[in-house]
Amino acid sequence: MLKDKHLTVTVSPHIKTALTTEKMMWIVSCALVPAAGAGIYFFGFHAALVITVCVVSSLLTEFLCTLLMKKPATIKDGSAFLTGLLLALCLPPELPLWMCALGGFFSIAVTKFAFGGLGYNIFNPALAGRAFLMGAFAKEMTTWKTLQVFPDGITAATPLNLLKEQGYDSLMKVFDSHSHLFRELFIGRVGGSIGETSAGLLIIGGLILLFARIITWHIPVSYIFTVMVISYFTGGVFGIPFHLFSGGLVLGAFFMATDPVTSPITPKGQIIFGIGCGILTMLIRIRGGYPEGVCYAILLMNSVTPLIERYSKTKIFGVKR
Amino acid sequence: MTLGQIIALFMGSVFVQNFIFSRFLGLCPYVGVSKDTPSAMGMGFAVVFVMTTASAVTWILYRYILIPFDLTYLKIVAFILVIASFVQFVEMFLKKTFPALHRSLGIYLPLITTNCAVLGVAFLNITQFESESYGFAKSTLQGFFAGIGFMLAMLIMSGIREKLEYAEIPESMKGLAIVFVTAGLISIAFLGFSGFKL
Amino acid sequence: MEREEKSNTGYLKELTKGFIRENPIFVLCLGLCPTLAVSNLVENAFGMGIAFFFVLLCSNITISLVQKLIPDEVRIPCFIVIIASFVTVASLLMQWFIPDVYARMSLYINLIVVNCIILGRAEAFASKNNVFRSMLDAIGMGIGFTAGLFIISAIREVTGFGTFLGFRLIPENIKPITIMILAPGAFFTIGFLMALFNLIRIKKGKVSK
Amino acid sequence: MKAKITFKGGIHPPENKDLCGELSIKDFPPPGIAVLPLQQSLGSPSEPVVKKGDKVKKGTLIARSKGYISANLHSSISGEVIDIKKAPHPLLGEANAVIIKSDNRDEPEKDYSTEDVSAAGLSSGEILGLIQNAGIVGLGGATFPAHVKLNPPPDKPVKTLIINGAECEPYLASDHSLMLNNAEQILKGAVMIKKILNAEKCLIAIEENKKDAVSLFRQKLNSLKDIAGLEVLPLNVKYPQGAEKQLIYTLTGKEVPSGGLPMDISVLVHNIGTVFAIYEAVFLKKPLFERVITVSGKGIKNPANWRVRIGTPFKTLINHSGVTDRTIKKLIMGGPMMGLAQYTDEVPVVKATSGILLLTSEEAAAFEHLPCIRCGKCVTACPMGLMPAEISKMVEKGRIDMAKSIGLMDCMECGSCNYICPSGTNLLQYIKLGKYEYMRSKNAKR
Repeated sequence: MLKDKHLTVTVSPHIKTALTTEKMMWIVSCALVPAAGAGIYFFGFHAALVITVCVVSSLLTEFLCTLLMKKPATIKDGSAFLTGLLLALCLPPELPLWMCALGGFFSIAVTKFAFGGLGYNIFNPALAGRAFLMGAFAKEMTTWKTLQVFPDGITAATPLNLLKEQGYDSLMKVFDSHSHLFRELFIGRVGGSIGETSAGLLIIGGLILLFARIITWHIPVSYIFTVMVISYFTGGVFGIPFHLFSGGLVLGAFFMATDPVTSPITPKGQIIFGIGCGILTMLIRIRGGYPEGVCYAILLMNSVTPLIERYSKTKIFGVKR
Repeated sequence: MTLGQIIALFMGSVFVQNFIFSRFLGLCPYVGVSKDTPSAMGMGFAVVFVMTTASAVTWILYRYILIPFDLTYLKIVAFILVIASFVQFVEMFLKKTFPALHRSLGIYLPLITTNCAVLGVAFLNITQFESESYGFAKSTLQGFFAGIGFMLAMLIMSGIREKLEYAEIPESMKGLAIVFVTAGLISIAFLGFSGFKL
Repeated sequence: MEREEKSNTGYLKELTKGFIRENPIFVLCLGLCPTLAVSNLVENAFGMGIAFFFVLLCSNITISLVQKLIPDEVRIPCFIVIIASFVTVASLLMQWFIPDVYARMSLYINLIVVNCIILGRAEAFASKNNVFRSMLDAIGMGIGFTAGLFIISAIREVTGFGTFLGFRLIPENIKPITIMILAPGAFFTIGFLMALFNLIRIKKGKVSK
Repeated sequence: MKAKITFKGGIHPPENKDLCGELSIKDFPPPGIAVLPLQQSLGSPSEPVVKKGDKVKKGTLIARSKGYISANLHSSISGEVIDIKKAPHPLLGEANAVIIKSDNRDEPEKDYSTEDVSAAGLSSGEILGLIQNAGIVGLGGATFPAHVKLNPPPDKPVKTLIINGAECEPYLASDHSLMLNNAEQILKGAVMIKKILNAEKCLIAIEENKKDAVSLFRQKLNSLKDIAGLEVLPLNVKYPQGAEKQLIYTLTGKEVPSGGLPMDISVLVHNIGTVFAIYEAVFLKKPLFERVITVSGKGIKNPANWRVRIGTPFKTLINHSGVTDRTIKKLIMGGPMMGLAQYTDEVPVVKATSGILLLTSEEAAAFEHLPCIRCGKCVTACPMGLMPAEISKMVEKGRIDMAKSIGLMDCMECGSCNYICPSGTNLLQYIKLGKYEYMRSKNAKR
């Protein structure tokens, strides 16, 4: 009776889980939607344009690269869309659009396809794109949309900028109390990149990823915990919620550092990776030339990921250490 | 010399002005020997050792021979000869006394003679610290830290290159092209250290 | 047989091989440190190119002249001393004539002494060939190196400053991509230029097949 | 002894064990033609003792073991040997087989239905002889001859005997049904094995999704006498809980050393099916010519557990069970995780067959192969603590030596990594290839 049927012969196993790479990419993108929405709500229409341009330029570059390299088209696997979205979320809301397009191009063409495409890149494409734009257009990349204004009319930058350049007192001049500051930070009504300010919505998105088993706890927990410890020792009780909710830490810890391609593959390596990210972030925030260090910290840890992997191999069953 | 100065020297030579990613010194051995981690490690140790000692030796030479005798215009010839013969001497010394160490580092030592990072740090030392107090200590430390920075760069690159062996790099990017693009990306990440202050 | 062929294929090849086929920067991948360090401005690149050309030419000629006199065991130290002397001369001359360019890149001028191209040509070519051939080789390599340096610096200056040799090419209101004159820009430029050379070679290889 | 809650790694594939419905065992009628491959176990194939034209009965010895690791083979039906020739084999593709045509009388060599009560008093040597004569092999799938396994070298005494009733493969329910129907016999067999080995204790391990089996065994243990040292232990439901090394680790907390055997840590594991076969061999003097298998999958109309004669062609079973009109994609011998895909339904049931699955294209979904995104799911899933993605990449690039250095040969091919991989990478295929290449180059060096 089976004569007329074609039996497929493959190596075992013959069943597979339903969670595919494609689905993972789209779920991550969806988890970012609330934060992106909040960004557009707070920063206005231009933020929506920035997101659109970044996504379109990423997709277009991906398409052209696959065409040039004569590879099968990979646009629908969602990775280019996600890269474009993540890139836009860590750009200032009023960045000129051609710069956004250039960033998207750099992310996909240089950091991803020069290394062979999805799965082979060493650096997180979105962050590399952001760091490239930061190096290229330092002034535009640090021009923030003002949401808070000093009593004397001077416009305020991001809270991290304020703390670093003008000190704790002027920060408190803008936000009259700690609770006010933390509330604004949590809902995201402060100056900053489009998608990084709304810590609350980002945490919800991160929890979605955790429960959908797209990411594991190792990197976010070790990263955030390290930042909390260091900020306690440098900034006291005020430091913990401030450093946790300001800047791109939540976005970075849940969505950027956990990029599977560029982080270590073993749980032990992931914890080392997270701790390294935390230390570098705080080092740059406190001592570095930039007010924010999440982007560079993750990129730096990306570069040592192969070394971490080399020294954090798993324990093989039945092999004595 | 305070601890703060030492830390500043360390951060400066290892991260902020890394010899590879910011000063472009020692690129030939960098791209040549960073194919796998063990040899990167060996080369790194050899460079740390030679840079430290060469910094000390050239500083003494410059400060106590070339300046008093007004021969500073001969510094290029003098330094390169001193470094070349010093490396030669180190190699002979290692061969005699620590043959095991020589076997692991020996092949890298001759390469170091023409490593411009070694000569570069010697020139940097004399321009930066010529009239400063603790010049000798600072020179030696700068040599040591610059060597550490070089080794760090070597290790990072070797790890990445080992991983790239399994990547499907486009035909035209293979070889040194991808190594330089990678170095560019690492140096973007290292930009994060710029403006570092204590 | 080999000798005959050599004289027939002639001196022209000796001269032109450094341009593309054995371009010291993109193909031989030698002497990269100064290439990247001074290529943020075309002006610097020219300064470097001239100094390099001068040292390479003089050392190649000198070494091919004295090759018979140098014992084989100590030839490398002798080459280094010869090169170092010419580097000293070059650096003194530059200090005299173009002090501002020299001030920007004195470190890298001094480091020509350990540039692998010069020592490499001395060892691989000048110590084995006559004066005229060595001279042609030096000129070819010098042009190849300077041209490579020129291309890299032109790309970096135009994109990173918006100028070429100080003249504004790109209007002020379009922001230049500053990162191109920083360290990463140097790595990217040479990386992608190498890829371009590879691409051309692959295409040529396919055609000849 | 404190039992570990579970082992490290593992996956939770959909079980699909309820397809078979009630867990009774139905007797499958003897086939018209039985194909009995001579290679039924690990080691060397047995040597035929019959020739074309010979008349045989059910249970007649038709091939004798050859070499130390080898097992006897008996006829599963009565009739006439019509040929000894190459025939399709579910594991080897093709192998020599004795082909017997039924005379439809199903006449047994001797009576296999009365229990020999005196068997309990036999000596270890006599029992081992009975087991060897009956041609019993490990029925969990490894097919290691049982008499060899039960005769460990004197310097490695077995202290703990584990009876494996985990049956962690999805779809399969043959062990489960055997446990429910023959609990008493299995316990008798277990006591017998414990006696041969002189083991201190005997643990019967059953996954928690078979609660009825757990309580039945507990109840039997309470009611029966003379069975000191036996214990029933429920296990967490996780694949591959039934894998030998993981099972031992879960129950005893000890790791079988890499490249070693359970007996290196004084443990021995036997499958439920094997224990039952040993019972039959010792108490009924019945050779191994039939076994319980699951015929299931969404391509089968009436999935069931059958007691089926060795040598019955798959197609006889499939035709008898009926095929649904959905798109059929794969025919598999064994479970969906470790079973072997068959290219034809002409292959016969062998001693290693624990199930026959006919999977539809929706069940055996193969999705687009994307590059590895290094998500690390395979690393967390691997019960052996390996890095499957790295190993398979190394094999892909021909670096067998490097793959070996990070544990290529420790892989037990459970397929967890492959199941969980979101990119659809055929990790196990490369790992198997790597193991094959490694063994080949090692043998070539010799």
